[in-house]
Amino acid sequence: MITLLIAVPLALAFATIPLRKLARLILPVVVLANLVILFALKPHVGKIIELGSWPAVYGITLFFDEVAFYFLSFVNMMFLVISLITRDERFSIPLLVMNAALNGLILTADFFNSFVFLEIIAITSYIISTDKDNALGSFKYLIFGGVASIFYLIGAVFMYVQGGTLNMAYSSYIIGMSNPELMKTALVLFAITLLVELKVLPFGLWVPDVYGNGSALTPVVLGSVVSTATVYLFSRLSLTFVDEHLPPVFYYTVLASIVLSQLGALYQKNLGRTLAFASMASMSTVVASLLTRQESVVSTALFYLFTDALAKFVLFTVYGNLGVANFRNAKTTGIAFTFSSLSLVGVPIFAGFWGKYYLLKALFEQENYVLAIVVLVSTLIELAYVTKWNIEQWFAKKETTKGEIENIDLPFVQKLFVLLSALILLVIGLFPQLLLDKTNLLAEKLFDFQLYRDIFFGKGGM
Amino acid sequence: MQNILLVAIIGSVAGYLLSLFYRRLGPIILLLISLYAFAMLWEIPSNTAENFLGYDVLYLTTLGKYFALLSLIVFSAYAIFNIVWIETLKTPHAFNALSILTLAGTLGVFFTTNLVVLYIFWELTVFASLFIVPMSKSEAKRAAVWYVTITAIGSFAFLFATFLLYSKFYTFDLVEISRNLSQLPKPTIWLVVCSMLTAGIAKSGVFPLHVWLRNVHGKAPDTFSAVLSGQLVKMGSYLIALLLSIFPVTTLFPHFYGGVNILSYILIWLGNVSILVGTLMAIKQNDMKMLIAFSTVANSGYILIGLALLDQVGFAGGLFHVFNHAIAATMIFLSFAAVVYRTGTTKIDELGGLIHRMPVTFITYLVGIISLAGIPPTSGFISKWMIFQSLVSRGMFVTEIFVFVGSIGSFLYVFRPLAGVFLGQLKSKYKDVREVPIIMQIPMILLVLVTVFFGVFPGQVLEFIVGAQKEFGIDAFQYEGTKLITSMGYWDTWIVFVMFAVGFLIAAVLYLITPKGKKIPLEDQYTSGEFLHNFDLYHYASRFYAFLEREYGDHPSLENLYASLVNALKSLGKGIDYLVSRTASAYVFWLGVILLLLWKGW
Amino acid sequence: MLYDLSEMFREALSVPYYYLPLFLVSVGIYGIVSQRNLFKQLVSLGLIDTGVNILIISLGYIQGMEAPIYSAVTPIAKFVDPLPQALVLTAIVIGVGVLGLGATLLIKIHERYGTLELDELKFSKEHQRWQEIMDDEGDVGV
Amino acid sequence: MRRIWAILVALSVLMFFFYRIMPTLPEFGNVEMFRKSTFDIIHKSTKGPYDAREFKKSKNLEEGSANVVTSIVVNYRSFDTLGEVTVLFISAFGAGLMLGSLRSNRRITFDEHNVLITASGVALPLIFLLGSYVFIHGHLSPGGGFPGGTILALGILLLALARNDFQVAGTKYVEQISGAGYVVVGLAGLAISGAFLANFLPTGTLGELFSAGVVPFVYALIGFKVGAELAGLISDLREGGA
Repeated sequence: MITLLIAVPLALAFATIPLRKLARLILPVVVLANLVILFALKPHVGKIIELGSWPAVYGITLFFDEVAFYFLSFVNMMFLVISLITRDERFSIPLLVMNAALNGLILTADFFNSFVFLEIIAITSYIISTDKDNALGSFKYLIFGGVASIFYLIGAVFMYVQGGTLNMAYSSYIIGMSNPELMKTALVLFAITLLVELKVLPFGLWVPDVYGNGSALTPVVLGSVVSTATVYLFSRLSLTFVDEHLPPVFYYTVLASIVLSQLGALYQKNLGRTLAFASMASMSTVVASLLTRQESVVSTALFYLFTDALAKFVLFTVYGNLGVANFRNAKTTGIAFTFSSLSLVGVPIFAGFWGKYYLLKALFEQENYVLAIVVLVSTLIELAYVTKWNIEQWFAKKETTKGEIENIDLPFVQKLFVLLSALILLVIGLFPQLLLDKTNLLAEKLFDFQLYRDIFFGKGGM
Repeated sequence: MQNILLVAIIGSVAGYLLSLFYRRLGPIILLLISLYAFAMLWEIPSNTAENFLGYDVLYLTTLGKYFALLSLIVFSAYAIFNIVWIETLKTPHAFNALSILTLAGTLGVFFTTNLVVLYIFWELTVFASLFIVPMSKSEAKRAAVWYVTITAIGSFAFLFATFLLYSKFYTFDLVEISRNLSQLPKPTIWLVVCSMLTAGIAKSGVFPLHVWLRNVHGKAPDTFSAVLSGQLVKMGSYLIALLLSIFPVTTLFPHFYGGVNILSYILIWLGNVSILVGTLMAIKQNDMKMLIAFSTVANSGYILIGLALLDQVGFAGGLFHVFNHAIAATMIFLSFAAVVYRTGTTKIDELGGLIHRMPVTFITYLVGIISLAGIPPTSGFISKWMIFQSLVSRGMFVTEIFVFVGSIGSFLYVFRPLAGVFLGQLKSKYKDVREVPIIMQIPMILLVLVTVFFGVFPGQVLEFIVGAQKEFGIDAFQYEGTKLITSMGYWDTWIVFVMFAVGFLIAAVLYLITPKGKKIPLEDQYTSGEFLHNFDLYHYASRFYAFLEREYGDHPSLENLYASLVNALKSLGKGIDYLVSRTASAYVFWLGVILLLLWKGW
Repeated sequence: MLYDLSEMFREALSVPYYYLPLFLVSVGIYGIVSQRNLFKQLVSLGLIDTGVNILIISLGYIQGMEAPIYSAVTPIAKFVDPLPQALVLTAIVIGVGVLGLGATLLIKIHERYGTLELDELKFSKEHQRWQEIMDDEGDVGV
Repeated sequence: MRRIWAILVALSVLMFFFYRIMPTLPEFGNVEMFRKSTFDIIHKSTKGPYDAREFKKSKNLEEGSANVVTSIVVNYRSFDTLGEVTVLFISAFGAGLMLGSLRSNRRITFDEHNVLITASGVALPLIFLLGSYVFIHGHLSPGGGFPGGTILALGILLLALARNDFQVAGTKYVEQISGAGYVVVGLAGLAISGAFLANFLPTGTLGELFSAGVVPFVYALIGFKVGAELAGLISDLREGGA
């Protein structure tokens, strides 16, 4: 039944090609239906679904467990919000396809299948990122994404050649038994591709041009939904199947990426590019935490990821629709923006604070002082520019010719969701345990390859 | 305590909503909350632990109670003043809400010994006050960014130390940590203590992190400068006092000179430099608010020296100086706010002769600077005297020189606004200026009374200070009634007050019976055949200390140093931006570099 | 270093038939990095795709085996590995999709800037970015 | 200078593969099939015990196409193919979207030539016939939906080259029906056999035209879809978008 999450959006995307207006209306309904199906199937977590009823080793299987469930619900909820606030009917069909592909990416338990979904996501991303006449930025993204994606393809085939099957659990198990070093090699290949979507410098060099072009849709979709799904895949690959650390080159690159992208953000004179650099920095922080391979750190990294995605959603929505506006006449929007940006930095009583708090706590418990100091320093830089932009937007004199402050604001629906997200950040900030319990569970499951394997070998069908 | 904090937090929302109907309700709510908190707090005995929202985190030390009560006095005065002043603001509701939130945050800081909770309230205070700073002037935007960044340097260092301690002891409770701190290796102790003190140093405006004070105090809304200087800066002093006294600093660090341990000695030197920098820079300022901002730097230096001495007299002196400076700075900034309310400028050379028009404001300022400069009948003298006593008894002569120079210097700089703003000839454009409304006069008069009263009867303040000293195992300061006793002698404030009162009476009588000088308007100038267009230039307020400023005109500036540091960072960012703006070819190039690195460093 | 290189080449020589596809891949990479024309970069991307596809096919080859189709010629299974071929079929289509989209993007770029040569693009692009910054005027400077 | 850097980058990629990946790969042409999951796929015995299969003799197998690549593409790994179709669909759609937003009218025209016009009339039915043959016989011989669809689109391209007034219409409806049809076939499998994209038709004799269950139908749908998409892409590139 969980296949409906992929099949229904795809079928409707195909079926509404000549009817774009209909696609615009169908999109939120489909995503809502996805959520309904998802929550209806919650009791069935911990199952595999063999597509075409072929045994897992030969065919393609979907894997539905708690981790996938929570990631799917987050992604689909974000998607619901995005579909409701996007009034541009041009991108409804790409969004439908992307929704199917994201669900597929999270559910699939097959190396080559995940490559296919990654490519679908990449192609829809290229299409969406041409919004606001940004063909050049999108082209750069396409070339770089295209070059990087060959590594994933080679990695998938490498797994097949070494393990004899493309099923993640079986081939990882076989290779892990015979020659664990090979898993690491495959993981390096996968990581090179995934780091492009994860926006780690230098793989994330395309981000500012694509995010910063002033489109509201591009950064929201790519930043909050695609990144989250990619983090899922990356953590699944690097934590569940492999027992070893990635080569230290990656770790140092990611550390440098955190600081350098914050400096890039500090330099920017354009809010969109600033936010783009900021999202590179926060995603690098998440990746750095994942690379530590410690359960407590990974749990907080996920906490950080979710709150960050929510905050970025608000920031990019406000920037994409209003540009640099004066919030004096758009107070609700302004408060949402300020709340989210403060949460981004990690100011107390907002969710972001607990993200950084638990992260630092976990890092210190593991005596990983380097990353902790990098996080603190990068937060300091972030604080400077976030404060700058907040003050700019509240106190700048953006006056029209008549000497009045510009009177622009978000439309009602967008304002509602932006405010809602900001309030969620506040609520999580007040009761962090709500989210932390979930991320702890996720981290525990992510590290449990034994369980993952047992589900396959025990053939829990659905 | 929990109730106080909750009332303040809810009050901030209420303040916002009510201000929407009638803007003056906000300050009234702030006043009510302050009074309620004061009354409640007075009843709570120190060393009480309490829950906050179900977490066992609140703990009231005598030190915290002392600082909290002091803050409430400052906030009450600020609130009363604001009732009228608020009408000059464009965004009164946000101002009110954030003011109340600032109060909530700052009280939270004083109510806890849990490091994380302390950090949370600390940041709450910073961010609530951050958005107040740019509310009246658009130039303050940049100042606000500096404010938050430099404060954050401190608070992140603090957070770092907090987690470092957590990773060692698995607790955030400061009392518990201080008990076990000596188990840690020496370098770690240094790292932890220095990082935590950085927060206090940054917030209290001590050299080398004092650079934010000038612009923030100078450009913040006029009354809020009073809170900034009178209260928020004291949060830093509180943290320093708490950390120095709760950690067994004297046993952790080896003794260095004059019975002072090495850490204290370093802090004392930071205090010395602060006094020097603050004094010299204050003399230069033409903006009266910036001038007092630098005097805040100097006074934070005094406080730091007093606290770092960590002994019977010096520590008490430092704590007492906190009180004096808080009250004095509030008085001075409120009187400035009154001046600005009527005249609209803070530039000293644009003003003059306001004594004839605004006598109450003048008296407030006068008493404020007397206390600040440490002239006997006010309480300001007592604290400086105590710090001197301690320094002399230890034979720390170099520091004494600095402290002494700072005192002399403070006469110089506080005199500049006195002469330039209030004395001299009244400028013609201000001839219609009136005294501020009575509601604004009330807090000023009250503060004058407070500072004189505690100058004569310092018993109540000393009780708190002694309580704090006992709490942390420092020898208690000795006093009997109005007689303050040190190892080198004693000082009876009552006798001194009577002496000064008699002197003042004699002076007043002399003033009344001697012939008065002739009042000459500013326009009554004589030149040899030239027309005068700008009479202001002939007022002595313009280029007041030109002769002194010339002596150290091209001094090195930390502000420029920090600015160039930021620019260097930004140029790194520019480099990244350059890489980003390249084509896909360049991206693939970097991919190749990573692969090369991978090939070698697997 | 020198020893490493010789060692490496010896290892590389032990798998001679993977040479060609990897050579194609590196030619593609070379093309993307060296070419100043965006269309040539896209063509280089196609070259990389081809190279990888050949590599995958060659990974499934077995000496002396036939194409994996039951027919009158090969009535019983004597086949090379069919899975890489199936994967390559998918990979080719994905490559076509990416290339088609890239070509479309190039048309858009050409319409907007009037050229696909990077050297000529540079001026117009910087001009445009400068314009954007001017539009924003959001700098208070830390 | 740029070229030198390019060579260095290309070399570093090459080195990475040579040094890190190649040594772990099996020798060329010497793959051990017994260690591969495809061994069972070739013998169509993934669900049952190993059994040798023979052309035109084995009946009612778990999977009936003689072309093993087809059986992987459209049956064992049909989900990949659905994704593959989606990739083609979304990139054609994206191309149409972007070309449709072009400001200038950039319809491409050629000099019409009588030879080409006449020849296209003769060649077109043959091309279409070939295309249909290729995707109908996808489960028996080399070929299938993708090449077949491409051949169909080539016929359209020929028409577009030959006649300036030729316009493609209705490709969207073909795409719509065939694309949704593929998913519906999959959902029918879910409804009938309990698994998405499962085969629910009899598989017949290995090598017969009417065998292999849903495979020919799916390949026909893919053929039409690919043909329509590529034709649409050609039309978009020529007309300047929809």
